[in-house]
Amino acid sequence: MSRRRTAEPYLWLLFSGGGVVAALLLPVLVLLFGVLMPLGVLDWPSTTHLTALLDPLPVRLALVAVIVLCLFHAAHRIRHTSEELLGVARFDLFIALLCYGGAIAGGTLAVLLLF
Amino acid sequence: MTEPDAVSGVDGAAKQAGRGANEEGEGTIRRVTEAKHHEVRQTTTRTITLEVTRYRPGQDSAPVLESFDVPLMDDWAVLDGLNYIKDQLDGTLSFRWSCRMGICGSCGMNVNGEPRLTCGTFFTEFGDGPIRIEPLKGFPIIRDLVVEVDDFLDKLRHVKPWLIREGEELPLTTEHAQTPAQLEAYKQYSMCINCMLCYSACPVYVLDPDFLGPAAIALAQRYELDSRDMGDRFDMLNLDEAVWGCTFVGECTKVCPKHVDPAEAIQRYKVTAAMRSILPWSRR
Amino acid sequence: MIDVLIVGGGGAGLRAAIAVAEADPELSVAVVSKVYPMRSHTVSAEGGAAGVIAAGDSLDEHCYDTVSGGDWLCDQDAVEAFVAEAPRELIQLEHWGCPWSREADGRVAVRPFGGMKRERTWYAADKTGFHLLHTLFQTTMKYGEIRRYDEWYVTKLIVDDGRVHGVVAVEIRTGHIETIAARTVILATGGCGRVFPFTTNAAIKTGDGMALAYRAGAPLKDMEFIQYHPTGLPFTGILITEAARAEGGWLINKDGYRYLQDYDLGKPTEKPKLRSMELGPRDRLSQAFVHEQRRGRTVETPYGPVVYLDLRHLGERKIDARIPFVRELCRSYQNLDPATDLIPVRPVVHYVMGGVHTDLDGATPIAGLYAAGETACVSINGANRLGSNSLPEILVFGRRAGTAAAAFAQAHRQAEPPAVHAQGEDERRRLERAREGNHGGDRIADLRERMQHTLEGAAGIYRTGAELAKAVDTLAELRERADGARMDDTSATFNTELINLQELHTMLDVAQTIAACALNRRESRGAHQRTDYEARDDREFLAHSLVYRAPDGAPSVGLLPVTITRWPPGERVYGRD
Amino acid sequence: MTTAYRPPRDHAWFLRNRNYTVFVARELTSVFVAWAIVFLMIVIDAVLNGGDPAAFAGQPWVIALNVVALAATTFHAVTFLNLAPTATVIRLDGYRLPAWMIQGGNHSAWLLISAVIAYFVLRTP
Ligand SMILES: Cc1cc2nc3c(=O)[nH]c(=O)nc-3n(C[C@H](O)[C@H](O)[C@H](O)COP(=O)(O)OP(=O)(O)OC[C@H]3O[C@@H](n4cnc5c(N)ncnc54)[C@H](O)[C@@H]3O)c2cc1C
Ligand code: SF4
Ligand code: F3S
Ligand code: FES
Repeated sequence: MSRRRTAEPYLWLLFSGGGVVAALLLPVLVLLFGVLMPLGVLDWPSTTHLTALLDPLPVRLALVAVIVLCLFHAAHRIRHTSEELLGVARFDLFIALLCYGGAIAGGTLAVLLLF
Repeated sequence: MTEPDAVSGVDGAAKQAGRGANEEGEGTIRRVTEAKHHEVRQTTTRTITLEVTRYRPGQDSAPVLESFDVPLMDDWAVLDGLNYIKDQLDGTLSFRWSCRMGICGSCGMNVNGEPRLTCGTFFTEFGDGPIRIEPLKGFPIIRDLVVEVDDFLDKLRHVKPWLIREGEELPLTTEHAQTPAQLEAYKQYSMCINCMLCYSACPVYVLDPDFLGPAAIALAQRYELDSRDMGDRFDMLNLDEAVWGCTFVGECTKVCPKHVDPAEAIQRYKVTAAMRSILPWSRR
Repeated sequence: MIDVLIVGGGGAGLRAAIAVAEADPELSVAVVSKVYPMRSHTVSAEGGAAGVIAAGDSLDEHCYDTVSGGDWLCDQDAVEAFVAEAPRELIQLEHWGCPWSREADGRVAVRPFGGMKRERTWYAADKTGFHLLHTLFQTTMKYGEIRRYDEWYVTKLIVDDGRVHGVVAVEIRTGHIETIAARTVILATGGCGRVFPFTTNAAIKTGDGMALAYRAGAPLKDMEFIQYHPTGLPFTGILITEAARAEGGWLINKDGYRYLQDYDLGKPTEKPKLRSMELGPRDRLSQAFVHEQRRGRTVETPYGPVVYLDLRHLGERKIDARIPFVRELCRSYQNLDPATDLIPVRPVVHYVMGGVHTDLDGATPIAGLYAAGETACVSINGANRLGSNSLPEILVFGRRAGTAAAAFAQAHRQAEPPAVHAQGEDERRRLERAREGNHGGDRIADLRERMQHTLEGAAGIYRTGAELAKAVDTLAELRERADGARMDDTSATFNTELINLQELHTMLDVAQTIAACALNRRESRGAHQRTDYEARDDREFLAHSLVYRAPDGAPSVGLLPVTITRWPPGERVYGRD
Repeated sequence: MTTAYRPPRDHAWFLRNRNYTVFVARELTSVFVAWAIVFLMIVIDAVLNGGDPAAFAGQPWVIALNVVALAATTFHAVTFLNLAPTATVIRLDGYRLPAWMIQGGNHSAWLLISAVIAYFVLRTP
């Protein structure tokens, strides 16, 4: 076990931040937009209302942050869990690239979408 | 002074323990007879089956299970059962034990699939049995119930588990001051008996023996959090196979017989290490 | 060739190892232990370690408590050296990181203990020995030069021409038998409580070091003094530490009566009073139990008569803060909670005051051979050890033995004589023969049990000449039968049956010396109570028993005067001011 | 020594014990976290680029998936917020803040934030 630089602390911070954000925000959003509105329990808000909600710059910036963090959270966990479940730790580099790459791609997409 | 009336001659404390304990109504006589006795030793010949792993290098190519019937005594621990086998049925069974009071850490085995101290795991937990006793998972098996320990000890040593000091030492007439709160800050992590149950329970360790593992990291924290320690174990803890290898399964803490809470020790060091990484000037 | 070879990885052995490493890093030092060092029995010591530190305490008072506690059989020069160095050793341990319990202002806290006139017992909650041993073990890891032979079992000392040259040991894991040549050997193998059936001692406490020295021609000293601790859990024999009484626990009989007041140990008080009642010395408390039993005031259980230890009035908070391990042990092993239930207890064999005869530096009469810790008898414990004197003893005399052995190794740099190999080969053949197996004969466990009950019957709390004489004969017979004991395990790998057989032999040697010394001492003193000689006899027996192994293998007992410096023999007074 | 027996890898370790299974379930919530983000991005895209979010979200398979995602993200929230005190030791006056207080705080924050979001989304201007 020699001394080695590791990216883990940074990845872990993103993972933890994402975990908190996901915990605090996702259940209510999925509940509203994914379940209650499509099932007709609640009415869809008008497009103008939704567009107005998304209009302020801070909201867009925050949304990008939320998306990036949550994706990193997911990427980090998927990477570790797949390695533990499938015993494929020897392909770590490849798996890591795939997972975090996906998260970065998602983030880029979010920026393109919102700006 | 054998007569009960001698009791009334003594002062308050004795009265409380003696006949004069009036707040209890009928006093201590009643309290004493209420004391719990272990139930009368069983005289019946009820037995329980222990299925024990045998592995004899040179003889077995892989471990096999062997069954033994031992007396089912209410106050026997699994270890008592193993000793019964060793003493009365088969002298060739090998396992480690010593203190039989949960403090030396040598008798850890897998009991019905769970890592346990066999001296502190009682028959009563298992009804009529059978009880399956296997060596601790995750370690190479030397023989029967005996597993390899050396790698674990190397890991402990690796984290420099001693007080690191700089500068002049105090003379041997003065102790370092340490308040009860400062003691409390690391005390829990100093309770580890090195029984290795947590390693056996940790899937990360079982999959990857290079993982530094729960007890060693808890031990590092025991010194890191000690107000007298001036060392810095960042370089040996901030590694993929040290704290970052842990995915917080949390099983280590669940099986720890001494409530060391290694899972907590590790997560706390993750915070420390992450802070140190983004704020390099934030030493301890 | 190893300069200092230490047999035993308990407190005494590890302290000695560090002393050697610090004395001269050039010396090669090795620790051989039949269990991994942190499994050694020091780990289970609970209550604490005595050392004068508190304001108002004095070295002289600690000396006096020790000497009177030992019924004047202690060598007072040894006691003085011990008492003077104990605080330094405990502070040294603090410097190494031991988590001693503290006062609010950060100083080390002390608690009262049995037979001590002042509060002077340092503690780490009620896991003192555990923390002490782990601190020492972890500190030894700092010294790369300390080589360890973990799970090696020493079977023989190699002695030639009055000088030690090494040991023969089995690597338990592989069965490999090796002769380890060494310039000096320190025996730190701990006590021998397992020669009795009911003991607080761990399975490894089989008196190996005593037997090794005894077979090699060194004398054992004061072997008849066996300490019964008054509060063991029935069935398991697990110890409930004296700290439970020091914190205010009471001993009560079946009528709920604090019976110690009937035995000249003072009057009951609400708060614990030093050197009084429950804080009297262990020998007196255990003897009081026997009298209670004879008067029919104990409670019968399937595991023999018991009295109760009552901690309920201390309350949950104090129990958790000061003696949490007691609660943990009661819950697991007795299925009760001391905060609400009475704890059944009975006297249990706990400690052997005797051991390998040494001087103040741990040196035995065999050149280059040292002993320290419970296996040695320096002697500071006399006829009865005071609780919490043993942990500082293993530190003080562990260090002294380490330093002395280092000096001896530096001064005697000779090569090994040819006898080393011849003796090593003989021993290897003996062990290999044993490992070939033997399907006839008695079971090891049966012989062990017979030995234990013989000793308990004859050399228990009260003894008589007639029973002891019979025991001497029975033990001799058992020793012969042990030579033909049944041995099923012929494997080389981790053969614990082979080890058990060796331990049976060492225990039998030790048991014989206990019975022989007890038979020879026709008086009552401390832990040795003869109903046929009820009084202490300073005219004849203010002397140590010294027992050698005669050529025919039988023990031969002589006497050695006690060293008195400043405290002439007096009456042991407890509970009277 | 080579005689020691090294057991082969256990491929189904996570089924051996309930706690392991719960752990794996907890980790797999991350897949649904990712899905929830993808879903929300599709909704946002529809809102901003003139599509109909209801059309996509209304498909039966999307609803089904979202019901599972709701359960998974809720499970994630409960476990994540419960585990937080392990890593954060807060000391007041030398005494450690008990875990349930931190957990209680976390869960209250969760409820509060959820309520605020729901309010802004559903409020009719
Ligand atoms: C339950 C209990 C509680 C106690 N509480 C207290 C207390 O509160 N205060 C106090 O002062 N004292 C207490 N004592 C006494 C004290 O703990 C012991 O006397 C002391 O720890 C003995 O230490 P040691 O180093 O001599 O031996 P041990 O710690 O017993 O170590 C012996 C070592 O020798 C090794 N060994 C033995 N035989 C061989 C062999 N043949 N080959 C190789 N290695 C061998 C063993 O592996 C072990 O490492 C207590 C004792 C008991 C049993
Ligand atoms: S942390 Fe707990 S389970 Fe792990 S070795 Fe230490 S005492 Fe045993
Ligand atoms: S079980 Fe293993 S993964 Fe971490 S929390 Fe414990 S070390
Ligand atoms: S025998 Fe010591 S912990 Fe079980």
